[in-house]
Amino acid sequence: MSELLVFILIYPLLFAVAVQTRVGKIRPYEFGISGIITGILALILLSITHGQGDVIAYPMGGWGYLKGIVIAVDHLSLLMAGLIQCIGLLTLLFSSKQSIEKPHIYVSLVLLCIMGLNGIVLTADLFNLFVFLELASLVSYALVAYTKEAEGLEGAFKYVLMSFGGSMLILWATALVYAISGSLNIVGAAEALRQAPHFLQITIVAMYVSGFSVKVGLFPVHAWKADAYTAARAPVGALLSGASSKVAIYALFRVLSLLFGWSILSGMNLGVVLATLGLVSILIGHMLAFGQSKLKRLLTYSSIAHIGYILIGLSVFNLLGTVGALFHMVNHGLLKAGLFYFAAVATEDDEILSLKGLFRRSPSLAICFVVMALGMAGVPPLNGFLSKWLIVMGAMEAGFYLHAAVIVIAGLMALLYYVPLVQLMFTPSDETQALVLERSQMGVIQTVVAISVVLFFVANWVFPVLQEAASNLMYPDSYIDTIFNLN
Amino acid sequence: MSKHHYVLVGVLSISFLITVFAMCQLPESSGSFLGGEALLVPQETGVINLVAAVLYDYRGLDTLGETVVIFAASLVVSLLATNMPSKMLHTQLSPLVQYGVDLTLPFILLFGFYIILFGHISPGGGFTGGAMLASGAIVATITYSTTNKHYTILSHQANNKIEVLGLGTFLGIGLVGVAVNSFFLANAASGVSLGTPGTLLSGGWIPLLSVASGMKVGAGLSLIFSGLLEEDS
Amino acid sequence: MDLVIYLTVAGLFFLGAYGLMTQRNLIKLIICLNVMEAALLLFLVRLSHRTGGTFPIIQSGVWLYTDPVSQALSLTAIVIGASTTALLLALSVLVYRAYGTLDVRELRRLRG
Amino acid sequence: MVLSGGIILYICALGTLVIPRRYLRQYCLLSTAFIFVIHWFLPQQGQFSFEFVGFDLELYVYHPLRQLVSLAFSFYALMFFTYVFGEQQSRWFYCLSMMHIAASLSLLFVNDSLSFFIFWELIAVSVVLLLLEQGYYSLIPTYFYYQMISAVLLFISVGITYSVSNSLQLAAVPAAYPFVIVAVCIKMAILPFHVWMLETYPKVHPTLAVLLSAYGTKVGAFSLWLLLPNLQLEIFGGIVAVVAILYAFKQHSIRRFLSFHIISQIGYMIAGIGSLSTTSVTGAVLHIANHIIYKGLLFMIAGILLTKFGTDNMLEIRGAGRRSPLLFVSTIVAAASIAGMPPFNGYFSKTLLTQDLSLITYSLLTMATVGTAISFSKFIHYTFLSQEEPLQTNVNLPITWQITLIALSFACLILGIGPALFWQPTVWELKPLLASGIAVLTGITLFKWKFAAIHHIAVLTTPETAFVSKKIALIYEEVVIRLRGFHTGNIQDYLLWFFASFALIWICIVLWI
Repeated sequence: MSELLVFILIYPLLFAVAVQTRVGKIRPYEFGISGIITGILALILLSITHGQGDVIAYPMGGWGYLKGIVIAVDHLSLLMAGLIQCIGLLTLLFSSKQSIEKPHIYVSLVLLCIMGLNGIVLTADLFNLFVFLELASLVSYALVAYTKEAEGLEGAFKYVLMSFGGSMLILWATALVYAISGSLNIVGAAEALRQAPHFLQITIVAMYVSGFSVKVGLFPVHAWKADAYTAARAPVGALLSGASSKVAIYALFRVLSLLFGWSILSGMNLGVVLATLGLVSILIGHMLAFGQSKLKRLLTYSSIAHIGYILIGLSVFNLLGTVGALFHMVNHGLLKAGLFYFAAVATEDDEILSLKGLFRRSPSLAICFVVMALGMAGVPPLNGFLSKWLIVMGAMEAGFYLHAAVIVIAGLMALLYYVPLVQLMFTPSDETQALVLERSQMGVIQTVVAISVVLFFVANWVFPVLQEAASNLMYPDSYIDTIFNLN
Repeated sequence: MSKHHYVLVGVLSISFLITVFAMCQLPESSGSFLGGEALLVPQETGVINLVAAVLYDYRGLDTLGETVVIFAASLVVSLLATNMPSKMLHTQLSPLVQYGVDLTLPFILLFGFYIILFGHISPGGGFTGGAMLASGAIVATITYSTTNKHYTILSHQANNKIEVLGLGTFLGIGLVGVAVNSFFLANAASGVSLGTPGTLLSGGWIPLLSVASGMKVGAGLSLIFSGLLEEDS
Repeated sequence: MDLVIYLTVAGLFFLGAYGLMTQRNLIKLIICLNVMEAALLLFLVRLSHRTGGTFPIIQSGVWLYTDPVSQALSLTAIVIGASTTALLLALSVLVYRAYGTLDVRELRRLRG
Repeated sequence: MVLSGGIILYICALGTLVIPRRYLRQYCLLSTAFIFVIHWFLPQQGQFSFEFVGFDLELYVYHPLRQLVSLAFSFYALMFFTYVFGEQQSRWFYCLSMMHIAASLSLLFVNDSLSFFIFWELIAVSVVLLLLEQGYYSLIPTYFYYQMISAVLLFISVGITYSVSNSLQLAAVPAAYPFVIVAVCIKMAILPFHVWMLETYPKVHPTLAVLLSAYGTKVGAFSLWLLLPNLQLEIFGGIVAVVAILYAFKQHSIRRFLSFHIISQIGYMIAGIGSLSTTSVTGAVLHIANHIIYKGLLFMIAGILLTKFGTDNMLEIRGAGRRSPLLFVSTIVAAASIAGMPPFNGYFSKTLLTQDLSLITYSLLTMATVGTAISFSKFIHYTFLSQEEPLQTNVNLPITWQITLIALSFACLILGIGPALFWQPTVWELKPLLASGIAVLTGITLFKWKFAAIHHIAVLTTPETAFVSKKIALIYEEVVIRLRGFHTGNIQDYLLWFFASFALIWICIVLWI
């Protein structure tokens, strides 16, 4: 069944090319949506055949990890791939009812973005990761600039400048790894890299961390993110903040943990450094979100803060925190996507003040927002609470008391800007005309809300999956063995 | 020199020192996987140009990735095309230039094709050759402007089709490996005859892949160029 | 000899970075990005160097070749860089239309 | 495997969304009655525990005191739904109020901090949703922020407990004490954290106040017993009781006045639970149960007064006693209960509570009793007895209100006499009888004799505290504005941050090795 891996990797390309050729009377959205559904089916098939604890590796062209490129999947990659396809599907479903010019190109770009993200998640090769990262980034720039309005162009321009710098550092680090070990495979390079001079190791780690943190949007390189996501269309913002930034975090931790192993990394105190960056991101994100007048900008700053949660969860280096962080990736990905969709339908001009009286105009939409906001703030019984709980407990277990306290208090800071929004929505206004939504758009938002409620109650069934994924990240032995055994 | 400026210079010089020291600690020669086994390459892949072997065989997925990047870039540029006439294209170049281009253009294109086709036995390959083809197109467009349909080498739609065709060929060859129960982008492992290394008909799928990426790159770069000075899309 | 190359690599890279932070013209910024990328390409090409090795095309009687992998990598990196540059150029044309200027410090509608 | 009663009530609450509109009220009554029966016959063995995301949750653990409070909670729920029987409320109102009760009931039986925390927040969330549903948008922020601050502190203390003991035990470890105490104090609305209470109870619709006043604060007092079983808080409780009374003296709004009395009564509970002696803890928990009943009765009376007389100011309502004798009688009963007048239930639990207390706390609580008597004398004097306007139309109460008033008054009486006779006859000895009788009589006398002076002292000694939160909000806003100033929108600044981040991370790693 390992051919499915190739299919998952290239299906967006096939569909994007097909959409682009405009063969027959292809309707781009329907075609793209069916494409992603095929991908999800393939993913489900793969996860069914994927046994407990084993890793599927696929050598491209039949060459092993020494000469060729290997793509491999374990539970962690499967989880991330699932998240990517889901958010991609929601994005296309949602944008199919928006009036977007040149839908052929739009759908192709979204599909190509998904391809890049899939590639990052699946590959076990450093340079290949760089290529797919660039593919995903390039498409993201274009998606941000899609409106061709001044703000969009400005946001995209800033995004490119920052992100290109990050890519350069990643490329540099990759070249250094290659220079040391003579291998580009993450697993194959690890041995030589662990014997490399300390100075060099630190430099590579610092390059990877700061390079990927641009893509993630972490403090102190968070500033472009607000500009770019604010300027982008809401579904694009959902795709980027829901999937892209999560995948970048995934890539950072996958690369570092496989290249160096937790023992060397914690010897460098990387956990403390990363967790502190996460902590500052939380504070800055929540503070800047307070009092914004643009809804999408508010959401983006909140997204920066939530990236901080995830980072702290991952950098405490224990199972509880990692599980929590992975769970938070899923939760935040879904909820933030839902909130971006909400921003698209609830306001015309993205102004928060135009939310006034929304409850009268569309009660179900307002209630959806309340649920999502509570979920983001981490209030039970919603999924956001559970992942926050796990992260906090993990941080406490590892002795990161300050970080745990900040995560907890951050829930309060989140309420400081969500509660006024809710208040505004329920305040009566002059505008009383009912807000009629397309059924599919409303359906997408309601699905997100439903999932976020259900995820709390079925957390017990989700938990083993997350635990498996977390142990894949923390103890990658089977991943390493499988790739070694290819030759 | 403002305060801001000092900070900037300080940060950059610290980073400079860090990276230089780090690079100085690199081992003398890295044991690249092909370092000792270079002579095995012709048997394994059927080509004697090692770079081509790496690009189209060992690391074929990278090449696929980068062709997709160009595909994406041409899509993006055609999206961002401004729909406004560029003034530059209406300036008349002197007849000398036109005759000169007339004369050299066939040779540029011919050389491009040569580079693509002989990529596996001599320096060159799809990317280099594709870039040359694109440069031919660009020269023609600059000289005769896009308004002159006669000298525009290929129309937008044709370029688009060539690009998609190249990408499709690449993918199709990749999938042949899967179809014959081998691996994606497999060359020798898919049972294709490798031929005698060093001859024109050697290397299994590699020449075809090279042609595909040559089409892709040539058409893609022309599209990007014409997109950047698009008059009407 | 190595030191000189490394100094050049890092020097070029951070020179590009310096330009990125001091120049105002969008086109110059794009050039600076390309300078940074060129520095890394130089580094990649340096990695392929083997003392006594020849160019990586198999010839009879030659046993030592330079490393083809990093050359292939640089080829890929060039293409990616070129694509990004194309995108940036297209963007800067549009930015000029929208803002009427190529000064990067005028691009400040989004802030706060 | 025993299903906790709170969980069953949650399921019943979901039922309100599908039941036909006509049978909705009957359904609520039936389900709360059912819950009451369940809590009466709680199994003493058995537990309801399962593993949830890697933690062991225990949703049901039997303890007589837990059952005692749960009986009071469910009985009051029955009374509440009887009270609202005559009103037209939306479907969501029934659902959410049931969920509020269910969360409070569930919290009583949990034995691990994860589920405790979840229900702790759910109580607040259900109130917020109720406020949203009823349209009190301006009241939400204060209420929600205070509750969330409490939840955050509780969360931190749970985390500390977990990191020290590596278990989700309820009892906090000493390192977590400061957080737990403040968290619980906010939940109990102890001064100076009482702002949320004054923002909610006196301002919402009387029916909602009747519901809210019963559960939120009492849950806080009960969780003091769960979370801090080893901490001496006696004197603190005594002080709280006295200070809250001082605040209550100067109130004219009936529901503000009653809110301060809630705080004062909670002072008794703190003193009892904080004394750590078995008898006093039992007395305190019993006091929680009793307090729900008589304070609920008082809030119902306040609601009825507001509905029928159109004002909440006790100085403006005159002669209510003549116009509605039932109201008058039940007010007397409730006031006697809260003041600790034998033979009503307040007397019973207070006596039990004060048996093992130290002299200082005992005298503080006695002072509070005197104060309670004074202030309720004031309430009854102004509202029911004094009559200047001879506007003598009788006020007709709906039958459901009459039923609830009578039932609750009888409950006050029966709970005062019944269990005391069979279970703790010691409270009927002469000494406590005399002590509380004298205290109450002193209060009444003082009111008649020197009320103006007392009111004056109260006004002088009770500063307002609401400005603190405004100050904090201003500072926060200032910080945010400063921070936003850094984000100039200039990409070159951002790029500098980026290159600095590389150097910064590198240096941090090197320094921390």
